[in-house]
Amino acid sequence: MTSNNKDKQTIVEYIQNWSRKHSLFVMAYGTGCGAIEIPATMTSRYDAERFGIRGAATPRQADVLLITGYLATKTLKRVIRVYEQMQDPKYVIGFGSCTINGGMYYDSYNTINALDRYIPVDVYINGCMPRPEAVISGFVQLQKQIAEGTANNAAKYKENLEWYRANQKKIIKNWRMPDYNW
Amino acid sequence: MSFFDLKGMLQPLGAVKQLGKKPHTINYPFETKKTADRYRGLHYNDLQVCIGCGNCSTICQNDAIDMINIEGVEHSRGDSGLRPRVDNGRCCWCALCVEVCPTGSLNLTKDYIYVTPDANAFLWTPGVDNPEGKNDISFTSETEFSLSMYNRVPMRELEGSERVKSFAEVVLGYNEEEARAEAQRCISCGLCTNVCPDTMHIPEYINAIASGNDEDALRIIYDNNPFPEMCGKVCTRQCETVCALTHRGVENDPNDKGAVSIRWLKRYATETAPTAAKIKEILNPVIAEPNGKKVGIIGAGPSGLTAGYYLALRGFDVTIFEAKAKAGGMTVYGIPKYRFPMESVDKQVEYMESIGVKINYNTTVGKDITFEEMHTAFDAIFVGIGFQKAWTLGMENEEIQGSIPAVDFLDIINRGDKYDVGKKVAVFGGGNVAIDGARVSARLGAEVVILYRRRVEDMPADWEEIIGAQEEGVRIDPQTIPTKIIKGADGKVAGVEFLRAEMVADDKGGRPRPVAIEGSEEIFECDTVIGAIGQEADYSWLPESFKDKIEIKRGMMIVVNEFNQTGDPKVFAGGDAVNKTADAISAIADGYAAVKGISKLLLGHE
Amino acid sequence: MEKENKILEAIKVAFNVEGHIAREKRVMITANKDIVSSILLFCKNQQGYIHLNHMSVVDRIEDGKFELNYIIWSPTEKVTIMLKTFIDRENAEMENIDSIWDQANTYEREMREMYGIQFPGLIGRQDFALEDWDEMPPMRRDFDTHAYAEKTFYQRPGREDAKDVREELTKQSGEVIPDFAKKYSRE
Amino acid sequence: MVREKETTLYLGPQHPGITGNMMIKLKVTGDTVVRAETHVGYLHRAFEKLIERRNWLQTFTILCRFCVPEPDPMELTYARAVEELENREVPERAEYIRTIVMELARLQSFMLWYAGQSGSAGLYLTGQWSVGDRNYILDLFEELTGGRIYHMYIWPGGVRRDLPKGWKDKALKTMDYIEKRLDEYNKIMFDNTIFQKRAQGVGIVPKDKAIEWGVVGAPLRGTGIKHDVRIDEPYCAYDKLDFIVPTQEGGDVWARALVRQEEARQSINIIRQALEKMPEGEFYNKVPNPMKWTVPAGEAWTKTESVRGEVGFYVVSDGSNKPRRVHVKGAAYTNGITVLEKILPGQNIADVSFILNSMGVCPPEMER
Repeated sequence: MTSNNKDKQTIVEYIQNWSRKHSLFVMAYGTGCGAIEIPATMTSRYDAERFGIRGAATPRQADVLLITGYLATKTLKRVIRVYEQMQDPKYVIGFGSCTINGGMYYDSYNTINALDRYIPVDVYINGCMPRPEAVISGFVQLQKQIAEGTANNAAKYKENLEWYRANQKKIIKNWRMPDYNW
Repeated sequence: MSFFDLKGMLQPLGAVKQLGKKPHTINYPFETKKTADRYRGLHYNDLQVCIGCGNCSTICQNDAIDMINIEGVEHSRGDSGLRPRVDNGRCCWCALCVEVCPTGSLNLTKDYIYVTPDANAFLWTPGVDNPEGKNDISFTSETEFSLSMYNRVPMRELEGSERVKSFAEVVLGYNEEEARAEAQRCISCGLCTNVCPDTMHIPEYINAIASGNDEDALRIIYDNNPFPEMCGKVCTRQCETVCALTHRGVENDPNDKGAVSIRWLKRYATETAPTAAKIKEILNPVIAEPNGKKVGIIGAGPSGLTAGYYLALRGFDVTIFEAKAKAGGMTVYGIPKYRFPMESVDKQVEYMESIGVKINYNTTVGKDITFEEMHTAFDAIFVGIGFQKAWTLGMENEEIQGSIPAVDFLDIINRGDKYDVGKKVAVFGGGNVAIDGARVSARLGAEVVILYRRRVEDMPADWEEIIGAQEEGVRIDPQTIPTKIIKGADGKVAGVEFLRAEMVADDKGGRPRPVAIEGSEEIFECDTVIGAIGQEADYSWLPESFKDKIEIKRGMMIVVNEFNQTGDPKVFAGGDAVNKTADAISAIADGYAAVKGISKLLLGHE
Repeated sequence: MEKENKILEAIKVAFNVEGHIAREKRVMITANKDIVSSILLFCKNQQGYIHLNHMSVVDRIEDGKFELNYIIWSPTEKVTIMLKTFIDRENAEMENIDSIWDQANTYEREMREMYGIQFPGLIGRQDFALEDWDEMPPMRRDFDTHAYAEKTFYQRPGREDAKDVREELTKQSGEVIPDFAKKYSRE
Repeated sequence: MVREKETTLYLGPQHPGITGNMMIKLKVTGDTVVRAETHVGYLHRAFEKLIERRNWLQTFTILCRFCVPEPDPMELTYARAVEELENREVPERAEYIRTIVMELARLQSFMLWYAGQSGSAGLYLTGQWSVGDRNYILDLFEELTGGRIYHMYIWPGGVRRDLPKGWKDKALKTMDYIEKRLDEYNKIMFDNTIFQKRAQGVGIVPKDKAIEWGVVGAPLRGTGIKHDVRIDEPYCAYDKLDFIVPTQEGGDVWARALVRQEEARQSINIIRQALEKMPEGEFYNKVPNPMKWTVPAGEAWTKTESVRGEVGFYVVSDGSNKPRRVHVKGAAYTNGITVLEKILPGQNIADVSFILNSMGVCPPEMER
């Protein structure tokens, strides 16, 4: 992820990335504890809208999916569904310990440990839970990656769909979901 | 309320007046709000202060902390050489690890921002990954409310004025409640086991006591120490000097430094078995089938008895030769009874005899039986003779009546014989033996002064012994160098002449040396002089023919390998004559090591 | 303690059960499972204990029992009654009380899912919080959640170099901890 | 009578109007709700199972995660349960600090509620204000405890740290500011005809059934029943402080909103009093070495009034170093499931999330 693609971009790509970077619509889905800091980040004190970050009510409108902490297996199914409904370009930010290696709930029978096995993650934010400043730094990092053209995990997901599906189906035993055609 | 509620329609428009106000938005990342002084951010660990006890790793409910080897940190005395690494993919920043850190090296900092696309980059070694974190420390624990318990449960003792009236045991021992409370303080890191010459299973038996299983504690203790009662009363306890709790407990008590009283807990465990029969009942030792091999042991001191006990358990035919009338060696003849009552030794010897250790009392090797005879009669020999002979003071009038070496003095008193110390006693030396001599003299009704070359804080004796002596009215006169014993008109001791000394810093960086001040002679009038400046071994029993095989360094120390084997493969040695520390626990360790060596020699396995 | 004594006596007289006053405002009663619903009805309809505070299960696996607790409260007396009963762990079954209090339905659905206790006549979805769960009811004490999590979920590598402090120390000193002592070593 | 066609609507788990990660299955005819069924489990982390593996102290760090908007009552209730089991004394200063923490938590939670309640009525400005101002309370928390959201501050035996220097003045100043701001929120929210019209007569909890249904907290007081654990079974320093437990008649969203509005003021009042009356002294009665800390066998049931209502902890010890069972009864467990299912039928779909907010439905506390 450290390689810089900026120089190789065509002018069209550059403009594309620049526009994407400044208009990040965040999926309004509070999957876990971390969601409590989202209102604080979005409202007057931290005002994330300065960065073009704002909420979107439905997956079809959204660009960024925030996984705000642990994912219960029941939620994982919905998250995958939400993620697949989202239109390209789409990005995922993992909040806090739980998305990285299970966090507090590493030994729980009902929460997954490593998010990147199930959906691709662009940025992880350290913390339990990350405070608004950290959340904003996460977005800033994401913007940087978008500008560099390195935040293309959505394409990776499509390429490796089989691998992701296998992992997902290991957890979700009863797979009754429509196939979305992006 | 009608729909045309004008007030209700217009009131919200009042918000417009906020328009002119300056927003309170924090323009992060261009402007940062200072985090609180207690903020719980990323970890920082002071690698020099950390001792690798792993308590942080144990308390972590998220299994986030690993103890790992890191470059540049080696294990040493009281330091496991491991350092914590935090998995930030697990951590919840609850800071329990900080609360339980016994040294206070682990802290949380104000720094909290860490953002990366790499999920595998969240392993955080505090102190290595943020060396500059020291300036950023925010959440720390302080001794008064740290979850490590730095205050020892005090030991109940007899009053000083009460003690001098008799030879009754000074220390009263923990009762059950006190022992449980004290055992609870232990954090079970095990750093103490590394400095114990005998590597006793300290955290295990303390945990057994903490959870109320005293008999299990006794079994664990007997696994490699058959003299727990002695160790429980008079051990030099290296373990307590490295206890993880000493690092900050010193603030509460400069003497014990808050170390877990490992010794007293051991003592408590041994009280579970008041008789030899009870010890046997609890331990229910498995004695191996006799293997037909015979082992002879010279000296029934701690090392000899230890070797005898474990050899007997392994099915050897063991015979111990003891010159004196009682087994126990220095612990019986050299330690005053107010510290270590005679019955304790008798009980343990009785237990050992009950499992088949044979002891021939009043049998001196070299006189009643020669070493050559032993060498042919036994498959292996263990030498545990100890240091019997006191060093001479090298002073004028040393041999006159009223001047006596401390070991001889203690021997006489412990045998139950009488020795008249008169009204005033001077003791030379600063070790435990000197203090013993002084405190025994005090019990005989004398006024006692200890003359010691260096300062009180330099005295090698236990701090407890020093304090105990002072409480009993013993005066310590430090920085005094005795020069001569003054002979009275009756040919007995009349006094001591000594010089005052000043402490001079050592050029080579060693501890300060005392240097006599010219012309500062003083005289202390006394009836008895007790010298306690050291002892040595007597090797007159060893035939010349063996001296080329069994190497004796500087006429004192027998040279042995890791199995305590001497140059003669059949001969093993242990105790004071082998190790430098010259304490009982090292002797026990020697005995135990020799058991392994003898098993290896005769049975082919340790 | 007057109120507490009053209700305790009333229940004792009516049902011949054991009970005591644990502290102020806490009355504890242990009853046979057959009369639990009668006691609850008695307390609710005749004594004014109309608020069902809580229902809980404790898995007493060593006795082969589930301990069920009903905690009820009276808004007038401000006294809490804790009613306890034991049922067999095997084929655990308990009377359904959601006709007395509707909200008991939620508790019972949860108990059914988490402990496998059956409540005949209980309506409502079979599942409560779990979805497609096919192991044993997870709150039973013999279900090992750590082992299950390790088996089911991906464990991120990179931490294999972790050392156990006690083990490392024994390596340094050559200490051999006997097996019977190991249970007292640090976890 | 012609039976209208029923349609099934799934509200959540991903829905802007839901108060957390949960789902309500609505059967509607036209735009009227006929039946509602609460589906939970999207946040089920099996706390009570995890606690079986954690010792008495480790448990305290995980407890606050039961309910994200207001974690402190969980810590307090657990601490009190353990103290009851152990007969552990708590220093008086700690009791006062706990009271302050509880009320600060209540206050910050009310400010989130302002945002939720007005936001679900389409008034977004209140949210911008109140959530922004809420940060000042979180700043106080940060200085006191070291954390913004999860404080992990109240533990068995007392509290973790004493008040930092200058905190008292800062807290008083913040209280003055918040009090002033509450008036301004009222102007744009409570005085607003739109809000009044949306709230009145909606989501009625009947007074005669409320206690029997297990309704607790503001929804109960909104029906005119004065029940509050802080008065019924006083804990911490509440019995030494003067405050009013507000009630309103009607049982609708409006009544609940008025109750909360007044409670927020009372919180400020309590914090001021507690700061004033707080004695000097110890703040922590130290527990033994946490790894070897055992609690005598027994059981305890402790209750605390959280912002959503009564939170109860049923804690059972078998005398070992780990709790045998810690069972949490959150306020939303009844308010958000059976009570909600009873009051939703007959309501307009548009009001569902409005009612959800006013009932204080908090999914993480329901499924734990």
